[in-house]
Amino acid sequence: MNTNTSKSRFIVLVNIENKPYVSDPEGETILRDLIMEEGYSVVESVRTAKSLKMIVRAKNPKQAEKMVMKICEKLRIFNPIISSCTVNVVKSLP
Amino acid sequence: MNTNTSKSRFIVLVNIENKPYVSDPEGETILRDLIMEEGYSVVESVRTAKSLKMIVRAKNPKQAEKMVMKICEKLRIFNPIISSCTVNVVKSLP
Amino acid sequence: MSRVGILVFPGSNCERDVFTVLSKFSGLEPELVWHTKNDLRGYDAFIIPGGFTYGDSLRAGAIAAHSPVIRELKKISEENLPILGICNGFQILVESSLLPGALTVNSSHKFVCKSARLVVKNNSTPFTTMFKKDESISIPVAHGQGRYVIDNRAYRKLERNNQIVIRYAQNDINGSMNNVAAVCNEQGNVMGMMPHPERAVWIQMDQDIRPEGSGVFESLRNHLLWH
Amino acid sequence: MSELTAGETKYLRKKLGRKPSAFELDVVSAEWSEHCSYKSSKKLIRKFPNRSKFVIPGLASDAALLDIGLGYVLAIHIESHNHPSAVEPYGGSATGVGGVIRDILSLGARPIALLNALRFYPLDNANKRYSQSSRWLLRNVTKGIADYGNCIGVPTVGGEVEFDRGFSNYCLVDVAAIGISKREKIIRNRSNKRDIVFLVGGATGRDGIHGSSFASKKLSGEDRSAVQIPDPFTEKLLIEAVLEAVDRGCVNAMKDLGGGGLSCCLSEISETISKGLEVDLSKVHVKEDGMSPSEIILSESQERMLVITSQTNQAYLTEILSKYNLSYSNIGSVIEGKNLVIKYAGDVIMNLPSELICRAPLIDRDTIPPESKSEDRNLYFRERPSDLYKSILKVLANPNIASKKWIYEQFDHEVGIRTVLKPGTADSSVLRLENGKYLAVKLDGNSKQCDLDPYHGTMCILSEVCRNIISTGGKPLAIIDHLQFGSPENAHIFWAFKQSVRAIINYCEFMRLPVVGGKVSFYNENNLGPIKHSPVIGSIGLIDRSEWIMMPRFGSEESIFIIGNTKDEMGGSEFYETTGRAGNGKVPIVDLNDDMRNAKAVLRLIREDVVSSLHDCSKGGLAITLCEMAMRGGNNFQVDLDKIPNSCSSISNLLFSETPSRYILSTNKRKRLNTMLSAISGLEFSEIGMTTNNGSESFLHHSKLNSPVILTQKNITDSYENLGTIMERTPVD
Ligand SMILES: Nc1ncnc2c1ncn2[C@@H]1O[C@H](COP(=O)(O)OP(=O)(O)O)[C@@H](O)[C@H]1O
Ligand SMILES: [Mg+2]
Repeated sequence: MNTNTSKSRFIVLVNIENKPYVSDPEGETILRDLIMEEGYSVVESVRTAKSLKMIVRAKNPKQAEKMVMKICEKLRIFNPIISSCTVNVVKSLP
Repeated sequence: MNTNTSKSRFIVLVNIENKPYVSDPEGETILRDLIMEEGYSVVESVRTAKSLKMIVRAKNPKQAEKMVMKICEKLRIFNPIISSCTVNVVKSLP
Repeated sequence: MSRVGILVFPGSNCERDVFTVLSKFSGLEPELVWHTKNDLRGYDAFIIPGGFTYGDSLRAGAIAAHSPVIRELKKISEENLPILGICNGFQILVESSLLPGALTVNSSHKFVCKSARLVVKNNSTPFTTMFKKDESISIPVAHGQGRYVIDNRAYRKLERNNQIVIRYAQNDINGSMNNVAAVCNEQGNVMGMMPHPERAVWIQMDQDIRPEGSGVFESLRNHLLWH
Repeated sequence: MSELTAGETKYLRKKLGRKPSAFELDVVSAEWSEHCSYKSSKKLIRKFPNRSKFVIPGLASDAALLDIGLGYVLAIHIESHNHPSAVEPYGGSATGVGGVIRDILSLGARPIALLNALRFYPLDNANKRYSQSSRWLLRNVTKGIADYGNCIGVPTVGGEVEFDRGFSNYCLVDVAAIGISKREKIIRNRSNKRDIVFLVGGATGRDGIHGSSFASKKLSGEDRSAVQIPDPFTEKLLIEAVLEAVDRGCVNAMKDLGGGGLSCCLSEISETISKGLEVDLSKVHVKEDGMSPSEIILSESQERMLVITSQTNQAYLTEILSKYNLSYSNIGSVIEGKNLVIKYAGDVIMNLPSELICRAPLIDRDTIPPESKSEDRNLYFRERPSDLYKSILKVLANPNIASKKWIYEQFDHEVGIRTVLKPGTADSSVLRLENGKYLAVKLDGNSKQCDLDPYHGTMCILSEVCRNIISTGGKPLAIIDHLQFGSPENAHIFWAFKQSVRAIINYCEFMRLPVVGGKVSFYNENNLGPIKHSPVIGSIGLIDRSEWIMMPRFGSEESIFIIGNTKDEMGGSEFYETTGRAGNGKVPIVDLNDDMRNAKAVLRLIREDVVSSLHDCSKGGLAITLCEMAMRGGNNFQVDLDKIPNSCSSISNLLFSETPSRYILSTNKRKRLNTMLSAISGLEFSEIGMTTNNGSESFLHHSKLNSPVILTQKNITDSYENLGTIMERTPVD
């Protein structure tokens, strides 16, 4: 569509994790299996999170992050009641 | 159990994502039916991934990473046929 | 005749079940409403049926919550029309903030399909008047993301307002906070429930499931008759 | 790339009169793989009886059609996804569900039920590595089936699971689907010149290329080609869109895409409609750029259907597809003649008779019977009440017998509001049908018995699956089968395959049951060699009235009867398995006359309303059958073992023998029942005890025991929940 040529492309990582008060059954299951199967007592805790890797067009990394954060909030990519979300540019594409 | 006092604690981040040639229907649906539908055409693609945050005890960051990688392989926390997995220490705990 | 709109999204899968059941209750006239419809006038009540809208991508109900039909529904909810979300319908209602709280992955980390014993805590909503307060009923559940979560302050508010309509009478269903199975909004016209009342309407052979879901639809019919 | 044998290559060259191009070779070798062509098995399975007054002949190619009255028809099919599930259990099992659903859909029927039959290594064995792998496989296979079936809104109503040491690092995943339709809506696959060919659904990618030849190969290490990613959401849209298109009459012919991708689909549908097709591969909507014509035609990307529509209906079809936001491409048209013409960007790259592609030269494989097994060792088992008690609990706790709740609670078995008897409640699943009747359906397998004796083992499965239908009140209507073996190139294995086929022919001819569908899966081998022979048999039956639906739950104060004789038939039994005697003993022999007589007697009793509860007596034997009826009914029993008609040499054999053709039932009309049974000549039966609801204990008496074997509800229930206990075990600190 309106491909603004002055823009670059970035890989942005959106990480969504449960707030501490919300338990994480998948993490608990992994921890339990770990201990049960292998006795890896060196692992103290496991929390799982979900991430989305987006390729976006923006002027600069800052703008890319700001824009993606806005999208995440507006579209409720994460549910603010139970999760928190971080947004980071991990790579600029040529 | 045998809490070795010479060990430190680390937060290790495990990232599991589908290999590039493996399709990701969930990411495609999020892009097509949510992000595009709401008119955010700056987003070109979305890929979903999963991450685990583990707290482990190890001698040093290197050892922590090696150990976690071994655990993930052994417990088949990811299936190497479709996903790839990266392991990084993100923090040393006091 | 009261017209009940059954909202259908890509991936809904209980709409025909709800339709079949509603058409057995004289006085109710069900109609399937495709999600792109943006004029919801002329209906007396709405049901959002169960299913896996948009394949549960992101989270159950998250994408459907953004559809045009839900935007319309938000306007209508203020007119005090009865709106019932069942299972995925409940998830859509919380994702669109028509109901408080969140529904997340079961504490077993597995999908669960079984008969659940329930207790009706509020019998003054349009969907529960046929039950006695504290009546115990059995209705099947079938969901992977049914664990109700809300922060403590908001939870206390729900209790004060009598918004917790149904609780599980057993605690091995999904790990819901204080066994919450159904909640309503402050006015009481919007309710979401994880159990599937439409699956407990026929006379089943299995003794574990008596047809106790009928009460939900009978309540709705009576409500529409008198309001 | 070619997988053709030297002989096949020669045959192809002779037919063509020239050397085939690389592209032609790719297409032909996909279709001539064992998986698509049945080249080793076709001649044999052709002999299955396949007619009855219910079967609608000549229409179905992907699944069978049965006329169930009042204008309704049922479609049924079975498929496996063994290789993909063994390497990627989640995606493999899920896409297996998707595949069998599309088989039903391609007839124009709405899928209404799914079943599955699963085989794994024991979950809790001394070999820890294999067991761990088995739990990983079970967890992910069941999750894959659940996530897919639940999402598309088709209930998974039943199934069957077996654990055996023959399945180290491997698993068998069979999925069956049932669909319903009005007779006049069924797709007739008639098409005219200039009709348009649409490819609908998921985009075509490089995934799963050569998947069907992968399925016809031994599993060796990592094989990416067969990894398929499930997309149940797209499948759901495909189901709704296709059914809407069928309903509006805009489908002339239709076929699902499965093994072999477009190459198999196009050649087979061209054969079915007896017309040619001209297709341009550059028009296919693809996932990635730069795919070669071979990759496009061989891709086994999931969630795709081929739909052929007329010029006039084209607009309606595309309107429906757009409503559901489904991708599609117009890839070509129906042409005069019987050739498959493939183009790429306008250039013809292949022009071959469809028949040549579809009909691989068939192979006659060698058969050699195995060396006869050594004689049964005389094994001593101490028969004190306490030993018998322990054995009963041990067999109950064996995951082969124990409750499968951990598995089926993950499956939505109620969506569609027609599931009357749900998994775990009775011998078969029962569904309410639109015509007022009820459908009973069940799958069964028994690789332990089939490994010892493929002929009698297969007979036992057939007998058991039909007894399961009868025990819920159904009259068996038809059989489906899935024959899973190792490499057909091994003459011992092919011998066993033939034995299994012979058993099906003999049983079904005797019982006048048509075999209405099935599948053959060869090359099921793991690192240690071939798997045990694992035929899986499915049966469906109809129950005309809801009063005839039966369940295995004891009421209180009822008389208990057994029908059928019990013999020393311990080969492949769960008792031998649990007590370390696997591999010994004689596999039970089905006496066809007894089987028929007993079945008829039971069905008559049900129709005369003299039966309160009913259960077939099979895996685990009599002791287990009684315990299950006690648990499900919440009542106890008092049984006098001396009264059981038998020729057993020991009490343990009497309790645990898996002799077929037996039923246990309870009644509160014992007199009438006695009179009715006595009138049937040659029938073996007897009254063996009573059900009780006082106290919480059940008793088994025998004159040779100084005290009865006593079982409590709690003991048996705890043992019976062992599968869940194994899978959810919490760590001990
Ligand atoms: N073991 C068998 N018994 C009976 N019919 C069989 C058997 N194996 C295959 N068939 C029949 O052969 C036909 C083609 O089978 P299949 O290759 O599974 O179809 P597709 O994969 O194209 O859906 C089907 O009608 C199927 O029922
Ligand atoms: Mg097929």
